[in-house]
Formats: sequence, structure tokens, C-alpha cells
Amino acid sequence: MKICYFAWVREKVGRSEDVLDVPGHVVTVGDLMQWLKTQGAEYEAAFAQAKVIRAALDRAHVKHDAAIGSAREVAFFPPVTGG
Amino acid sequence: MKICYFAWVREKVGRSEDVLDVPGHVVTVGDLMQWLKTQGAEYEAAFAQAKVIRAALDRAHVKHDAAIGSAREVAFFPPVTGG
Amino acid sequence: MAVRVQEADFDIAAEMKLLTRGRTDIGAIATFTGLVRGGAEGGGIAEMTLEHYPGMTEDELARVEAEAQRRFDVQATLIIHRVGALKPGDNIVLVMAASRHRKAAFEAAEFLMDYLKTRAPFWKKEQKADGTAEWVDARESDTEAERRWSSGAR
Amino acid sequence: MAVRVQEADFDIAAEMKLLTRGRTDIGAIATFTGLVRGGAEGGGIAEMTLEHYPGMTEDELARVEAEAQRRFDVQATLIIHRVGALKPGDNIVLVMAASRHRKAAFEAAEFLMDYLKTRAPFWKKEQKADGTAEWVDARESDTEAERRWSSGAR
Repeated sequence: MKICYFAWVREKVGRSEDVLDVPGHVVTVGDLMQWLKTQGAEYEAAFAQAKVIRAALDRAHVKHDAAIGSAREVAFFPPVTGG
Repeated sequence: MKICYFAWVREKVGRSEDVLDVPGHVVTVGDLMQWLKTQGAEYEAAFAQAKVIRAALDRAHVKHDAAIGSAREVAFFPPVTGG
Repeated sequence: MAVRVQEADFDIAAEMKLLTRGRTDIGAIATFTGLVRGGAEGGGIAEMTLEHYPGMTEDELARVEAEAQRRFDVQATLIIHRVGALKPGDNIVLVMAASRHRKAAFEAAEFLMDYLKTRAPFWKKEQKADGTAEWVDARESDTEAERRWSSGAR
Repeated sequence: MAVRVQEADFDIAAEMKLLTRGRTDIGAIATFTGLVRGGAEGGGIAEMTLEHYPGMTEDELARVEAEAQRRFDVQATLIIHRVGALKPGDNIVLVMAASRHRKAAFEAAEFLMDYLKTRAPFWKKEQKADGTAEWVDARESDTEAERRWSSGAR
């Protein structure tokens, strides 16, 4: 699964994307963040305040309880600040 | 007293301004319109629907009951349609 | 803070550059441009003539602008209104409001237009394609639009 | 109906001409331009970097634009958003809405900005004059501004 990071999430993780094999018990976007936190200090730092992080599945906004299903691309980022 | 006309008021009166000696009983802007109506067929036509005509004294909007006082320029025109 | 009445067309990009030149405290600019519409088929408009009351127009626009500056947190405003003969598609009016934030910029631009529409002494005459000509009637919706600024509805 | 994400600056006059070219059914164009502010003295901003999510940005802006077209009586809309390194005074975003009448044009432009601010995946990082850098925090007022479009308050 391709996982993309943006803004300070990207900076804390230390890279802009990962391609990872995710265990079967990871069902929702929220589950994925919890699992990522166990994958190293950089992930732990990036997802420490998981509540404020926003997510997208295949480039559309979703809530943390959204099922990842067959999505090919998951993204994590802070609240947007364009405009 | 200088009296200016604009848009269809001007077209009906047939000129864009008059300089007229106005009798003493003409106190308000409304009085002036009533008196003008007696000054010829063109004025009668122009001020037939006096209620819809707007007025200005020395280039500031006023209501029909405004006293002309020492104003040097009175103007009559339809509701504005710029913008 | 500028008000202009002119026959010539205007360039919105040039006006915006002038308004912001040398300053970095402006974060938001809302603008409104009014154009001559061609009207319906058949009864289409060939030309529009804009008459105004020289002297009063400038005074009234300056009053409208001062009132916007008083009501809203805006750093700069601009009103340009054309007069004379115009064709469908031509620019008629440009209003611009610059502020730190977008809410004040939008509100000030809307306010400027609503007040201009009911207070500035301009009159439009439409020459139709069939040769007839008519003075444009004032719209009740414009009076309503102005009224909301005094009703406390916003 | 157009959406662009680009590093280059834009020219509002040229964009407006493109939007109205060959048509005479547009009577009103409302625009919004967002600019980089310099910030307070001392803590002033030297540079701003705009990051985005390529692919999703364009999709999201297109969704926002389609929603504006559905909600308001607009004939044409445009969104241009810059990315990359910008300086105080530089343009960030341009939104444009063209309609027959001014009310729909203003409402659509405000709607586009409110939705863009909360939905389009852009992130701003400010480089301060003192050498520090910070990601800009999202503003609660932006979320409130978006919410009014679903609350039926307007």
C-alpha cells in the first residue's frame, strides 16, 4: 500500500511516501495511524497527535473511521491552509 | 435658481438646465416640481409622475419635503441605474 | 481610496498593482466588474449610453467610499465608473476592496456596489437592435440590497 | 470552468478576458485575490512556501467548482492557485465567478474561497526574517466560514 505524507507530517516521518505491507488487523484509516506509530520513533512523533491529522483515500477526504478497503493510496496531512 | 434635469426628465423637459426666478411660495423641492408643472406642456409631461422623480440640492440627495433654502442648484432625475 | 468617472476603459490588473504597490499588509482583494449584457435574442441591445451628473457623481462615490472605509476593516478601495457610449461585453464599473482578510474585503466590495447602485447618479439608456431606445428602469432588488446594510441583517 | 495549479504568477485582466471572450451574456464578475502578507515587524515573513498534494488538489478544486456551478446561477468560474516559493506581496490564489447578476457572482466567489480554504490540499510554511520557519495553523474561522453554506444561514 502507498502511503503519502504532507507538510509537517511529511517532515516528521522524514519522507514523502512509503510503500508498506500492512497487517490484516488494520481496517480503518485510524487503525493505520495507530499501527504506523509502532513502526519507529519518526512515526511515533508524526502521529503523536493523531486526532488533528487529516486523511485521504485515493485522493478524496475521509474520516478516521473510514475503511481502507481496496484503496491504492492513503495520505496523511495537517488541516489544509491554502487560499 | 439653477435647475438641472437628467435622463428622461431631461428629455421630456427638452433641455438639461434652466435658470429660473421661482415665486416665494415655493418652499420645498416638492413645491418646485408642482410649480414647474404649470410652466408649460413639456414640464407638465416631465413631472406628471412627480412621485417617482428624485431630487438633489447642491449635489446631495434630498427628499421631496426638503426645504430649498439657499441652495444654488436643484436637480431632478429618475431613480439611478448605474453599476 | 480613489474614485474615477471616465469614458475610457480600465485594466483591472493595472489598478490592482497600483492599489498594492509597495505594501505587504494586504492579504485579500475582492473586486466586482459590471459589464454591458447583450440582452435576449431579437430585442438585443446594440448600444448602451451612460449619462451622469458631473460633480455630484464624484461627491456621491467619495461618500460611498468613505462610508465603506468607516464600516469595514479595509486598507484601500477603488471605484471606477465609465460614462458615454458602450457596447455589449464592455466594462461599465470596477469596484475593488483590499483588506488583511477576505471577509472584510468581500463585504466592503458588496457594500460599495449596493450603495453605488442606489445612490450614484448614473442613468443607463439602451439602444435596441430594432432601433428603439429605452431608459433602464431601477430594480427593486437593488433597493433591497442596499437596505440590508442598515437593517442589521448582517 | 477551469482549475489551475501553477508556480507562475497570473494576470487577472487576461484571465477575465479569457472568461468573457465572445460572450455578451455576462453582466457581473466577482473576483478574489489572496496575497502573501509580510506579517508584523520583527517577526516579519521573508518567504512563504506552498506545498500541495498533486492530483488530489486538482480533483478537489474541480469538485469545489462543480458544487459552485450547481448552487449558483453562474456562467463561468475560475480557480488558479500557486505553489512553490512566494514573497510578501505575491499573489497566491485567484477565484473568479461570472454571472448575469451581481448577487450570484459575489456568492459564488465567496463560496469558492470558503470551500477551497477548508478542502483543497495546500499547506503554507512561513520562513521568518529571523531564520525560523513554521507551518501555518488552520484557522477556526475558516471552518466556520465553510459551515455557513450548509447551515441554511444564507
